Amino acid sequence: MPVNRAESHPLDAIIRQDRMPHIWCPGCGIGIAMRCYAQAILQADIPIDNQVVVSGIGCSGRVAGYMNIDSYHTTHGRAIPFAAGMKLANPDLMVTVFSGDGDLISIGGNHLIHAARRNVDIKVICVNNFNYGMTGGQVGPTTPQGAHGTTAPYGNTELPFNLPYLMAACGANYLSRWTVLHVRQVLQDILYAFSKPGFAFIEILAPCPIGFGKSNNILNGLEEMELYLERCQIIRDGDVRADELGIDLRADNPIYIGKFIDRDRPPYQPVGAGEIQ
Amino acid sequence: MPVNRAESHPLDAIIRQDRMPHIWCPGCGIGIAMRCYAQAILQADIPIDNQVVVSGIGCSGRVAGYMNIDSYHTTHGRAIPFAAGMKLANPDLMVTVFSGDGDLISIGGNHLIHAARRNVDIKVICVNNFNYGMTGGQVGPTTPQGAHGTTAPYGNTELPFNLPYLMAACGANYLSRWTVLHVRQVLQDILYAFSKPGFAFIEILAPCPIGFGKSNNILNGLEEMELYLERCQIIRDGDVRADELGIDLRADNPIYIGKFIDRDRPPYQPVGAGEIQ
Amino acid sequence: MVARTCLTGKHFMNGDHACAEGAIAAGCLFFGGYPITPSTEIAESLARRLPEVDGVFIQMEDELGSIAAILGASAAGARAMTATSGPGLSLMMENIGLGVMLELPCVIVDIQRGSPSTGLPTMPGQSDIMQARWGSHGDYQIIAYAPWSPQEMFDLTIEAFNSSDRYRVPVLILADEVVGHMVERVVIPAEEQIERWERKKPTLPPDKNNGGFKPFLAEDDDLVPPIAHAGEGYKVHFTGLTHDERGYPDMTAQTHHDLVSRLSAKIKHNSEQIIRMEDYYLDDAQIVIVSYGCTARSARRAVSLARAAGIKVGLIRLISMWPFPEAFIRESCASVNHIIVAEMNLGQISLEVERIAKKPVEGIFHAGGAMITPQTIMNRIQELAS
Amino acid sequence: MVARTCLTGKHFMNGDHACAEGAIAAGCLFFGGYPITPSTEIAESLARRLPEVDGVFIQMEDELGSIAAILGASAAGARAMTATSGPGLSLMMENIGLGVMLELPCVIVDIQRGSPSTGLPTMPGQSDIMQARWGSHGDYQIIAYAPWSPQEMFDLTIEAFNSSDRYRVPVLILADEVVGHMVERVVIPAEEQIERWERKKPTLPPDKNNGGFKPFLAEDDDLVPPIAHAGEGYKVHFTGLTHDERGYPDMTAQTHHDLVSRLSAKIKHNSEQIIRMEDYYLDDAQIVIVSYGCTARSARRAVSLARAAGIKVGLIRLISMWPFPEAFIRESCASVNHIIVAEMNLGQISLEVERIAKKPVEGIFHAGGAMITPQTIMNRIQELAS
Amino acid sequence: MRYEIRFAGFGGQGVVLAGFILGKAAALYGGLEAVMTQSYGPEARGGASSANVVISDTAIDYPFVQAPHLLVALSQEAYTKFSPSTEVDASTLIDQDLILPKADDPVYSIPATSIAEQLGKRIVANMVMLGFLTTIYKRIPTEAIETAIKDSVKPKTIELNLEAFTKGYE
Amino acid sequence: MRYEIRFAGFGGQGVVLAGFILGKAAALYGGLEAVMTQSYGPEARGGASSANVVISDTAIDYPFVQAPHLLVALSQEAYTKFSPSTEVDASTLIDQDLILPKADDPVYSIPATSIAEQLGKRIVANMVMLGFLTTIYKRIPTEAIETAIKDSVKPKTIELNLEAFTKGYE
Amino acid sequence: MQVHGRTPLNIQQATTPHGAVNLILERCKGCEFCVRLCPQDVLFLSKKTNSKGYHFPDIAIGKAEACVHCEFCTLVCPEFAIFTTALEAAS
Amino acid sequence: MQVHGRTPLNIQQATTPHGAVNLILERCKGCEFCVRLCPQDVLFLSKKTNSKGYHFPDIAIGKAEACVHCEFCTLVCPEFAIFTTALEAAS
Ligand SMILES: Cc1ncc(C[n+]2csc(CCOP(=O)(O)OP(=O)(O)O)c2C)c(N)n1
Ligand SMILES: Cc1ncc(C[n+]2csc(CCOP(=O)(O)OP(=O)(O)O)c2C)c(N)n1
Ligand code: SF4
Ligand code: SF4
Ligand code: SF4
Ligand code: SF4
Ligand code: SF4
Ligand code: SF4
Ligand SMILES: [Mg+2]
Ligand SMILES: [Mg+2]
Repeated sequence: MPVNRAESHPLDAIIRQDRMPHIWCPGCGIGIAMRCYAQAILQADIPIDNQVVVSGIGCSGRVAGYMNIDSYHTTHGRAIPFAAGMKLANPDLMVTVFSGDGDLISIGGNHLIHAARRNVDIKVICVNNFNYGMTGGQVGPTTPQGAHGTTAPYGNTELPFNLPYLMAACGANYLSRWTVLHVRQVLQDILYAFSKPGFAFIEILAPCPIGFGKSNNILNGLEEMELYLERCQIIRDGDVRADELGIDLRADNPIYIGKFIDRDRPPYQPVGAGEIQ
Repeated sequence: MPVNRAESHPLDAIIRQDRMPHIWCPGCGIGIAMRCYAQAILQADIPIDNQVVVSGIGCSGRVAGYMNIDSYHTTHGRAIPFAAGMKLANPDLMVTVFSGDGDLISIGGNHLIHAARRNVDIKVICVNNFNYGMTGGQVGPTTPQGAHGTTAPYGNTELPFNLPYLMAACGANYLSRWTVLHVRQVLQDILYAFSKPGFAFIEILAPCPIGFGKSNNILNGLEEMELYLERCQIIRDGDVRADELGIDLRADNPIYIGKFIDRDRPPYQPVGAGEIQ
Repeated sequence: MVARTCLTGKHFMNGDHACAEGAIAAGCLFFGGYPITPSTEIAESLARRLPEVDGVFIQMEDELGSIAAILGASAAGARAMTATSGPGLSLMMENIGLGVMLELPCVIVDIQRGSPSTGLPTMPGQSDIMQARWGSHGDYQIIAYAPWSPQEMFDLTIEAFNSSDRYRVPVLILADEVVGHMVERVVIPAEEQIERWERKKPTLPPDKNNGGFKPFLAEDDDLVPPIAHAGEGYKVHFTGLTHDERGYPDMTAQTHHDLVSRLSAKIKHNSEQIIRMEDYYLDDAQIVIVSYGCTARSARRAVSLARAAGIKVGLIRLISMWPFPEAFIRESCASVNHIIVAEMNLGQISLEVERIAKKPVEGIFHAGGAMITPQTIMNRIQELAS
Repeated sequence: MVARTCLTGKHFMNGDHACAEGAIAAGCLFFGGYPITPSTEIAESLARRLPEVDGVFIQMEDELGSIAAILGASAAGARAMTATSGPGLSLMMENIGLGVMLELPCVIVDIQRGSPSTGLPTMPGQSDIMQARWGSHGDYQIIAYAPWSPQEMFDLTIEAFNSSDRYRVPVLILADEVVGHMVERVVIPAEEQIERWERKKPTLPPDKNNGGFKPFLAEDDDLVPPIAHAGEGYKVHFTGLTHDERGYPDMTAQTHHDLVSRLSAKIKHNSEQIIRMEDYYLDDAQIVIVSYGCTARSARRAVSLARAAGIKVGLIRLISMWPFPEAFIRESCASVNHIIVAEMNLGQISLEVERIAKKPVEGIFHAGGAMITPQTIMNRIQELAS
Repeated sequence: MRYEIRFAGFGGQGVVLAGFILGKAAALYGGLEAVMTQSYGPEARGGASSANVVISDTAIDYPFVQAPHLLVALSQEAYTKFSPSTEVDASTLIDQDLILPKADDPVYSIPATSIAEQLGKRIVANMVMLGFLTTIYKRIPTEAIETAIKDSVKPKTIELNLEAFTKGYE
Repeated sequence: MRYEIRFAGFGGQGVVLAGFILGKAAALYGGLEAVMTQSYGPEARGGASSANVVISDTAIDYPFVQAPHLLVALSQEAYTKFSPSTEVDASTLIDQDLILPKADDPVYSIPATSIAEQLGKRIVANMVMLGFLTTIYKRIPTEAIETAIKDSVKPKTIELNLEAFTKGYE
Repeated sequence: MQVHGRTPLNIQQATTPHGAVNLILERCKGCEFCVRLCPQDVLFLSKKTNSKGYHFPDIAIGKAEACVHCEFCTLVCPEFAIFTTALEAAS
Repeated sequence: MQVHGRTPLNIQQATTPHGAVNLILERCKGCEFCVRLCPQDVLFLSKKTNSKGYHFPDIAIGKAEACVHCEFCTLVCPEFAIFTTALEAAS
């Protein structure tokens, strides 16, 4: 029995449907993460005209091109300062940075740590697929030690960042990690981040079968989804020490997910006329 | 009774005495930090010809120009990757990065966190004078909140990094903080770092009377030294939680100093011919 | 505290401060920068002044962040600026290209010092001229000005914002350490006398644009498309990828050629409106000097001296550097005996003059660190005249 | 596992891989890079190959780190290389200037794609030519090559290392996506047939240099000073500040002028040795085409077609791009009727040709994304010939 | 004589390997000049992928295939997309298991996928097509192609690939 | 007429402020053209610091002081460093409390530091020197300089500075 | 799920009790997420392909009325291809 | 402190019991660190200045023999200006 044939999707108003199908590979998780974001925008109590998405370069960075809101696809690593400039110039905007692990943490690492430190009121959604998908599966600062990549044919000798720990050390105001399997939580989490002033960092693990998968014997997206299903363990703030939140896909270690930090630091404000003595 | 007049100093062989006096202002602490480093080089069991210093740009960055060893004064923020390249190209070298807080943590922040993550076998001596001295006392990512600077005439609204916490989160192998008052400890600490493979980060608080001091009613170097004398509290690993190691000069909070982290992660090694299967 | 938007009146101030006041007068509401000698005073002034006018001052973590932040602020509708010197300008190159590609207005002030590399941080240079034109990968055109006095630092900063908004292109101010640090009289006019060109905006409301508003469709003769900012409801898309008029990536050689060609043509075709220069004694000149920035001060002095000595020499002072005044240079140099280009570098604009004039050019060059003196120029004039 | 230093023999490989093999053959022992299309295959090859020859491969956090790391490796004595494309090259600009100032050899491969900005990542361009010359602040000269085939990717990578070491200057390889990705026959000679020019080293041991060894004192006619590496005992000092011959900062206009002038003169005075080019049918040519890289392939084809049609057209193919072959272009263009410059940009080398030839130049330009075809060039030849 | 060949299909069907082997055979073992180019990038990931080979007895300047003399199509989409751009008089080779040619198109067809499946690996359909190609384009000796196969595929799969290739021209 | 004046001393003695006030007085209140330049940078931090003012009744092109007509020296080192580069017939003004002039140098001297100390603030010796200057360089009315002082120093210190200035020319 | 977007155009109401499964055929890339993550095993991957050559989901035999409209398939589809709609209580 | 550098050239042996204080006069910038951080209060800041105009340390009245050669002054001098040398047990 066939499923019903449809020509449009309930979320088509919020995505640039004229650009579908998107470029992502079959089994790629980015589309799921974007879907959660798109739905959060629809559900949030914020005028859609004030919603802005800023991306860097990468497969994940292509999200800006598919969201039917004001959207900026900038340069590799520079989405965060671009977004910060927007937000400060027009505080009415709800500015979300949607980009990849390489973009945000490798080349963009400096902006990431400083934005977290300042507590700039932007929301960062980081799709972590453990590699540089766009350029063809190179290792990066999130690639687990021992994993393979096109620039690590003999295995990655570097230790990856423990991102939650790093962000916590920078003073991030809100911090969570999910996978694209945890669609409901991601949605709720983005909504929560929208409602909370300050810098939020949401890490979303996602399969990249063509990049990371291919080099590491993960046959397809589904297989990586199943790995998440087996290994993920939802924790709450304080359950696990920050320095134990790193991800090691080789070992039988759990992948901790959940809301890791939820503070109330005042968001960054430029000096205002009122404050001048 | 006059002190004896001398024409040369016991350390003159290890400094470029033909370039003395150096450019640092009266009461500046950088010279003291350099002195400790110079002496450590003399005392260490490493051939002086293998000692290399790499600096970025800033008053602290001028150290490279005053050390009578192979010395490289690079560009602002890029001392660490330059040093990493040297060390990897010639592992016999003992490569020390000697630079300022702005150079290493503001513009150079990305290299710092990635070098710490990789555990590249270089030693980083960071003179933290809470501001950009060279360019005239601007605030930076180490300037305590509320402090003034030439680019924060109404007071700094940003929270500074808690550097030890940040470095710990990156996985730094060895981590300590001292002030230029703690000359004997600094010396011992540098010697220890030389003896220990992997990435070491030694933060040294130092007065900058002309930059930080001038904007913040600290009359001269001595006054800042006295502040250290009063407020510093030496702790050992574990005494204080990493997230409490930040510095707030306004409040009556202690300034924690000491060795904060001493791990034994294997230092970064490129893939070698032996490892290829 | 009363917000003092525009410090109308006469002042004795240095070029850096005059530039900052120019920005305030132009309605700049966003500065993102990173300190670097000899531009730091611009940031320091604006750290004090912008909060007074409810503008945003932010010191970024580096120059990469600075240029990205001002592009973001511009995309959100603000007049935005950064200030730097050579090393910082080099770091901004990638995102200057982004600004060109996204057609986002912004002003980048470069107070040139002795270069290359760290060079002479506190001493003057004029050697970023070609970098301003060619420093980012790919083909593009920008606009650049070279003030020769604190007064012009003020005036040209305003003009830079105006050109940037009018042509949707990053605009550079290529000042030098001499002009940035020298203190001179600066007259700031009354606020209402300050001209302000606004960005071209969409003519229709968001929902009236069939198929979506096209922020890269240039329907006017000036080849400049209207811009909509974030938050205005147009659901724009901006990408550094090759894009169509809607802003969507369109990875074809044809779209690429059309887009990149328009971006260049937009500046070239409007160059008559953009170009600013000044000339002295050209009418009967047998020798013409081309110069700009602080060096033009020495050149003007040398011309006075030479005229006093009866030598028929004229001066073309470039006020805008890019686009290059090809037609004017071609004509003015057509019938002269000698062309001198005086600049504090090893020969940059002289290459352009040589190319356009199709004649050999006498260069008075110095790599930087000290102004070329009037005497040096006068000596060369005398050699050529005799 | 046997270390295979040099893959002597015939191969069918793409230009990126040939470049990597060229590096291995040249004795490159350090690669620090960051992936970017269309250069990534170079990094990927070397990630596999360098460990086989006990060399170091490191993927850095960004291009700023990559260029800094290779300069450091070079200062420690290694032949060092990075590979990138336009956006990455823009990010390297500041430290390319450092390399020039410290006179540290290194090779930077730029596989050009459609630009500016992110442009067309997977499609070809030739528009970083002027950026290579002018992209960093200040005045300087570099050396650059533009291979037109995978074989030349191999050959010129070796030559790039040699020139870089001989002249103590960063050397660029300005390849394009076509050449980088096309697969062709590449012949790798026997190891002992690969020429290697060594860096000039100090003649005296460390303690015999009165007042310290001077790594910036050029006593030879070639203006290139000897270099000592870290760990060799010379206690060198290298700084991006203006420095004297000992390497010490010396912040005076005179030292600056002398230093910067020598750095440029070092390349210009040796340009005859550096310049590589090829010409076809110049003898009786009435039309001369100047082209390079992949575009020169179409140009050569067009010339064949035109000659077959009896049109007297010749071709100058630039193999080295910088320093520019001024003398040769001047002479070869002196008596021709038409000069055509064919390049995949909006006119970059054509500016140089125009300046040198002092004649109008016919440009066959395309902003990038697809090779200019032989037909396009042939059409223009026919127009001009008729 | 310049001869242009295009292999086209889906990603994963091995069209690039087929093109590479053909080019290599020509350039290294066939005494000819050859260039191979292919489509790149994320936009090229889905949909039709192609490998293009130019073979000539003189130096090849322009490296791209403009109008192939020979189109080897391994998918319906590739056939539909590329067959219009072939040279007049071009030959088209198809895998008849996957493609339904236009009624008036005189294609050469072979059940490449079925043959490959009989050999145990669907993926070697590309080698079957390559073998089939040698029956139409005869400029490169089959030995040259066999040598190229041997030093281009994983050692363990040499035999299988050679078998598939042989089946293609038998 | 182009007139060049150099103020020189240590950092902290207020030579830049003196130069600034003089230039401002000339350019804003004296009907003249004026340019001030100063030495910059870390190398300039220790040792001699200087402020250089060019005053003219016509537009000033070249902004730097090459050979001052008037040297105002506030320290021995500054005096030693700069007095050789003055114009022939230049006048040199010194603080006699701090400087021992060369035997054959016909300087104008005033005990500026002592006077300033009498006023209660050593730091206003610069204003004393400025006042003293007006007795030799008469082109700028003292009122113009007074106006310039008023809008250049901190409001609280205006009186003290004016007093010092007056003491200088009295 | 509350969907605020505009209502899809051409949904032919199906007869499943709780939810009807809808698919934009040409968007599907056959990743099988919807199939394998459906808690009710409503779907299977068809042997047929869409015009891009991808296999797509279809209702498994005997599952015509099994969809509980939990929307997990909708949420995990990276292609914005599949979604379910609530059916008024039928059966 | 073990100093491995070469021995200073012209130290005139002083007569203090434990340590003799030596100063390279022209390097001193008068920061007073040595003066104020000396545990024995051996030093004071002279009214005199060196040629750069900086006040420099001198032995305080009555402290001619008070130096215990603890070397703190040596260690905290940012200018490589002051240092002490051990005296053979004198007095
Ligand atoms: C300056 C610069 N360097 C390198 C690149 C090439 N590049 C494009 S995307 C990318 C990595 C993207 O990785 P990530 O952010 O993890 O995104 P993913 O593709 O994995 O979603 C790189 C290195 C670039 N575009 N610009
Ligand atoms: C790319 C670049 N940007 C800015 C500068 C200007 N600059 C020189 S030093 C410096 C700050 C130095 O601060 P820090 O590292 O803390 O050293 P300190 O002077 O305080 O010892 C800056 C911003 C530069 N030289 N290069
Ligand atoms: S390469 Fe990886 S990240 Fe990119 S679209 Fe494909 S699966 Fe997704
Ligand atoms: S400015 Fe500050 S850091 Fe620099 S030398 Fe002076 S006191 Fe030291
Ligand atoms: S809505 Fe739930 S039950 Fe229905 S098909 Fe989707 S996943 Fe299965
Ligand atoms: S989840 Fe979407 S793309 Fe994947 S098989 Fe189901 S409908 Fe197709
Ligand atoms: S060595 Fe110790 S006791 Fe002697 S002067 Fe120095 S600090 Fe004082
Ligand atoms: S510590 Fe050194 S510089 Fe400071 S006063 Fe003492 S001797 Fe002079
Ligand atoms: Mg990624
Ligand atoms: Mg500092």
